[in-house]
Amino acid sequence: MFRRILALVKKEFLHLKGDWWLPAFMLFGGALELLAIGWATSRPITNLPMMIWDMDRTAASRDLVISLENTGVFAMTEPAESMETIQDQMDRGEINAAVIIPHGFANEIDTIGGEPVLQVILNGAESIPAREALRAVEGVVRSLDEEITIDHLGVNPDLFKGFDFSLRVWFNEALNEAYYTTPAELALMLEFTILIFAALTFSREREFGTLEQLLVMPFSSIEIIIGKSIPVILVGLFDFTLMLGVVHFAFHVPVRGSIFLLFGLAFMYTLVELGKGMAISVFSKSQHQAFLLVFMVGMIDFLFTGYAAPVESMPKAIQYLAYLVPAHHWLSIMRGITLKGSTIIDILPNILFLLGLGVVIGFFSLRYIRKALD
Amino acid sequence: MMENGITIQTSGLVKKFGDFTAVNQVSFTVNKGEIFGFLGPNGSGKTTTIRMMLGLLPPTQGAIEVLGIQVPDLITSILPRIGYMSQQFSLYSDLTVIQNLEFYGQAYGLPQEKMDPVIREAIGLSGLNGFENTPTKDLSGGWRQRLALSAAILHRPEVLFLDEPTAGVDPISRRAFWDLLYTLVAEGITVFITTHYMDEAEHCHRLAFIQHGEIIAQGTPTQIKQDAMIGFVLEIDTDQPEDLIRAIYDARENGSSISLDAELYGSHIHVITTQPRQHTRTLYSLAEESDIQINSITEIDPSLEDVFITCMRETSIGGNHEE
Amino acid sequence: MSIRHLWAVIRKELQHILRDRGTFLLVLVTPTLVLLLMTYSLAVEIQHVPIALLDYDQSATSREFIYQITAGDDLDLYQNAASMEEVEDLLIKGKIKAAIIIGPEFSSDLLAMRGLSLQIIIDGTEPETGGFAVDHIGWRAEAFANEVLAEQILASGISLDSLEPIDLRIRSWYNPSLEPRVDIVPGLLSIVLGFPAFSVALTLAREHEHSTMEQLLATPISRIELLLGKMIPYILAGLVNVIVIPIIAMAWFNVPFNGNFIEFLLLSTLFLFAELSMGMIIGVFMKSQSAALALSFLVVLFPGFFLTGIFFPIAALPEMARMESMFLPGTHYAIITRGVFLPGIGIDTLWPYAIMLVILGLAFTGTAALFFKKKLA
Amino acid sequence: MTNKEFIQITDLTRVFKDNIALDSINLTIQEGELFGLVGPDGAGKTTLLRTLAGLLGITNGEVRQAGYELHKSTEAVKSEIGYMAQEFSLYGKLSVLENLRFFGEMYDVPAQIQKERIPGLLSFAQLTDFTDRRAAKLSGGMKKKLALACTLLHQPPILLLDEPTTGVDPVSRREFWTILNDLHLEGTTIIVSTPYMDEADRCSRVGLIYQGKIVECDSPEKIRGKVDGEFIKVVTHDWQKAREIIQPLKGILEIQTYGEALHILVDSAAKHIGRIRKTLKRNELDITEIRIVKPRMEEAFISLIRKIDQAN
Repeated sequence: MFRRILALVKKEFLHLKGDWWLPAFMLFGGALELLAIGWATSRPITNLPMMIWDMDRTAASRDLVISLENTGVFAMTEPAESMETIQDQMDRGEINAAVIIPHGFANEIDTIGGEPVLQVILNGAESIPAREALRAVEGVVRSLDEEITIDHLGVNPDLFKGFDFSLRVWFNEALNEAYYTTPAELALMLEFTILIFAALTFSREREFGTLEQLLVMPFSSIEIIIGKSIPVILVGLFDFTLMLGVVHFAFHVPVRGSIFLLFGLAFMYTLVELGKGMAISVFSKSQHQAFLLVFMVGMIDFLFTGYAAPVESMPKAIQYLAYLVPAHHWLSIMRGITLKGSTIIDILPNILFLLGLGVVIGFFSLRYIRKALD
Repeated sequence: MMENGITIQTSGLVKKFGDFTAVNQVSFTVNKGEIFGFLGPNGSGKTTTIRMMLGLLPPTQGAIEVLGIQVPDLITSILPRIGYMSQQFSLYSDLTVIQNLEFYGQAYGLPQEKMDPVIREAIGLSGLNGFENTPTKDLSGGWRQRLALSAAILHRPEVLFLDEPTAGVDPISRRAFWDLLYTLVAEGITVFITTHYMDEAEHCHRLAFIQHGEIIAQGTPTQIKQDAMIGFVLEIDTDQPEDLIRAIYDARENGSSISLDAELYGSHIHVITTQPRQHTRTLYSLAEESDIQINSITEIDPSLEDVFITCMRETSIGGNHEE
Repeated sequence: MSIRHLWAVIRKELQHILRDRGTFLLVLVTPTLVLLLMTYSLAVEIQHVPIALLDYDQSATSREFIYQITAGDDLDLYQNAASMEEVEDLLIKGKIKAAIIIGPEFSSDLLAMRGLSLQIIIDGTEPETGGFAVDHIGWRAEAFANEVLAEQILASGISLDSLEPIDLRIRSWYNPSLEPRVDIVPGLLSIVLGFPAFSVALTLAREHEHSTMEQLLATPISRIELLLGKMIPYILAGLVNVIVIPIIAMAWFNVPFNGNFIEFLLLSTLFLFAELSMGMIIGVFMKSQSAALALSFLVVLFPGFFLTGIFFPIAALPEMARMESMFLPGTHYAIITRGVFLPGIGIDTLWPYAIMLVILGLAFTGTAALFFKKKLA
Repeated sequence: MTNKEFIQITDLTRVFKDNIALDSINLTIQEGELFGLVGPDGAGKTTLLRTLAGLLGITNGEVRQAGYELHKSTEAVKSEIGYMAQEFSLYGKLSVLENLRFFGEMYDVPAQIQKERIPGLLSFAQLTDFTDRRAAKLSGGMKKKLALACTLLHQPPILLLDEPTTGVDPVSRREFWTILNDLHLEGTTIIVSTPYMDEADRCSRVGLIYQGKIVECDSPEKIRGKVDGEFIKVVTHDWQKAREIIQPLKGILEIQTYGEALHILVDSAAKHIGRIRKTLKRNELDITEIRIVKPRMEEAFISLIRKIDQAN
């Protein structure tokens, strides 16, 4: 039995060898992509184009613009001379925000009890940078407020300092964006790699008509399944190791928990996704179909992982559904072990869920695949 | 287990796909050490029958026994003793010649020390020396077929199922292949084969003709030829074969009493007839009318192919649900 | 170019898609379905963020504060912790995203105007929710403090207004409450409409795998005819989605569509042409479906997600990534869709992007045709 | 009409990487010929046909077909050719009729003319009752006939068929050849490659290609005549024993088995027939039949290839 499985494993690997693209993608695609995407996205949002229409043209208004620039969030475009310019640029999506400083802004600041007005226009067509811009503008205005108040009242500046609460960020003290993006991206890449690879196992043989030959060879269906699984598992774990290396060494994300636990659970997760992928593979009549199905399933999983949006904020029904998605638990585990240094006890619920799902998915996939093969 | 020397036995085998009956009441036995030819037009149910015997398709009705074992229930226990070459290309096209053979060897549990000589032999057999590391997709059709065959017998199975093993293979290789089959049979292997080459069918010990899922004739090649009684084949040697055959066709179309089944063979014409004397005379007069010189007309033996075609035509052409 | 050859290839390809029910359904439905799913997952408004409280003060003031913090839908009190250890445990287990530690001097400090004895801890692994929690706790704390302080401040002769002298008038155009779904739906269009590109790459590779290519190459059809003929059915499949998606966007997600629909169809066609040409290049180079698939993921899907400015503004990308994003049709199309959906602008303003799409499309198709030899070897 | 040089191949060479697939081939085919291309597997049959169809580039040499220079007007010449690839290469999901129409469009056959020709082709290929069946659901023989019909729709003066009958049952094969014969009689120039030697016998001229070279090119009869030696057919009740007995005799070049019949190749039949009969009788074997037979094409093929191999 062992030798026959080995023969199958070897054959699966040989398929990879024939076409250098596929193994390159399978083995290194994930890591490279992670490197590229991590590099591109794990940075604070900066350089948002902002347009200033300074009708005041005073030292105060110029100071304001400089403080806005100093946040690092904005890149100032050519200043506007009219509302039409702003409208036009905004329509074209050329700017994310515009600040209008009206006549007499400096005057109002200088007068006690004065009401300096500042108009901010955000480009709601890009809500993510718009929010970022809003946050930055508010910060600048708040400190300007403080300055003015202190100035007007002539009070001790420390009075206000005490009213700021102290903020501590755990697990990611430096607020490094890569900390939260890259582990999640790793989790997703791993899922897609395994699903695709697993989905091609049977659909490919069926499309080429070699499945029939495989079935008359003295393999039991279990042997076929194991033989086809091992390469997927090996590739999955190889990818995982490589990607973890990228996350750790290129993006300096720490692994605070036990690395053995992480690998153990990665293995478990690989098995669960493998079961799904193989079921898709047996179900599909062609590679094209298998691929489209993987795509759908992957996207649905993505929805429930909590990567893009917190699951807690979704309707209750969806929250319960999310518990049934392996990737959801995997992402929690991944973040827990790398960033939080979670121990096996801390993430026990996730592990149990993953295990339970693994057993259920594994049982049904196995039964389904065996039935289809016999 | 194999008392009376019967390797394969089927009785009342039926396979239905929806409303369509692909195989209908097929019963036959294949003895140990026999080459059994299973002949029929495309879509007559040959492949379906083979698939049932291999446990790939469950029969709708009937029983199958291979090597004394009930199929499909217990098929897994005898798979190591079976060799199969499917009609479709059964090798992995992106793997090289040697990788394919190694996979077969390992799949059938060949011990490592035997692997090398066996593979070497198989490569020699398929004439692929020097192409060991060529991906099979780059081989010509005939070569791939030969390789698939060598792979199927790599583990020296007791029963060999071959579904059109020599399709597209050149005559030299076909001859080598049949020599090999005879050697294997001499060692006691049983062979169940389908082929479209009627000269190959003559090499079989026993034959069955299948049409529309039913067996219409069974026996040794000689028996079948005698039973068929199709008459004679006249070979006409002429310098203007094209003109003569046109004349024969014209005569047929004009509703002349002479309605001959004639075919062009290069510079010869073959006519199948039950009244050779009378038709020889008719042919001479027809040639004379059209001013064509006939050098000679000789009676030749009908080949098995002629027999086959006559048999099939009697039961009309159709049956085409095979995918 | 012969229209008849083109039409024959198109018809054949359409028949192929239509005959295979499963694939047909998937090709047609995938873009819309994925868009629906993604909108749901990405446009979730953050709320019900679970937090814990550790109240060392245990005064009436702190209880009032706690009441105010958890009054809304934004923050949910998961647990009243008894110790720092408990807070820590909850954070590690991921039960809460933030914790508020109320110091023992919270009420006395506040009443004496000495300051705010308050500490907020957030889970740095999920800054989305963490940042959200900080903002919301901060607002509430500020409001609470102001309220408590108001009396004393008034007593000291300062008007409350003068604490925030600048009148910040914020207006958010096109999407007044900055709801993510309003801009994510049009943005996602450029991703989901890229899916047909995968199909194009796969069908071309399939003709190679199934040797139908040999027969096709023996006919007098030209390369461009063949490539365009393969592409057009999938452009049509894409256009079906272009029609369906705005309707869903308006009816289901309440996303406004302010532009001209006919112009939008035209611009979408240009995009599909450019995007599918990318799939074509892949199909020309990759002779097996699996390789074509792998490459599509690498060069179409992932960059489409991260480099077209849908989730991450292009302006903030590093120089090289910004360059690459210019070569992605999705980048230009994302600007077009947002412009057409929200400000409702038309070709008169968007023409530079339309031209970019045409240039990219021609360049990609040209490349594909250049490398697509009408030879077997 | 006839005897015009319709296809002229001069010094045609094609090299793949390190393998010379076609080695300076010179061949002239007259208009209206039914030319058979035979040769061992991998000899270059498919390469030659693909080259003529414009699917492969030429390393060296020239090809003129129907007045076109192949390397100059590869695309234009494709309209003059009907090419049928070896592997089934129609669209499985399209029906018989749709496949026909598709190729009709590809070859610019006007719709009106397609309408006129299709019924004829369908009945010709005996597919009239199956017009709406998907090609994937046809039997092997029907697929081949459909493929042929597809290449005939534009009535090409040249037909290139690469092993059109491989895997086809004898009934369909014979029908297929009836069609080819009709086309031949209508004057179409046909080049057909085949592994079936009885099919080679049906051609007006046969080219034997081996190791990328045309080694023989003549009428089937003349090729058959090139066998060294003669064949004696012997039928006995026990062919295995008979074979064992005859094998060691002097002057026996080769014995081939045909079911119960043995075909014995000898240098001279007259010299050996008596001796064989005597030997068999002495061993108490009943002779049902013993006579001199003409060599078949297959025997000629094998004998010629062996001769070349020995010369090398």
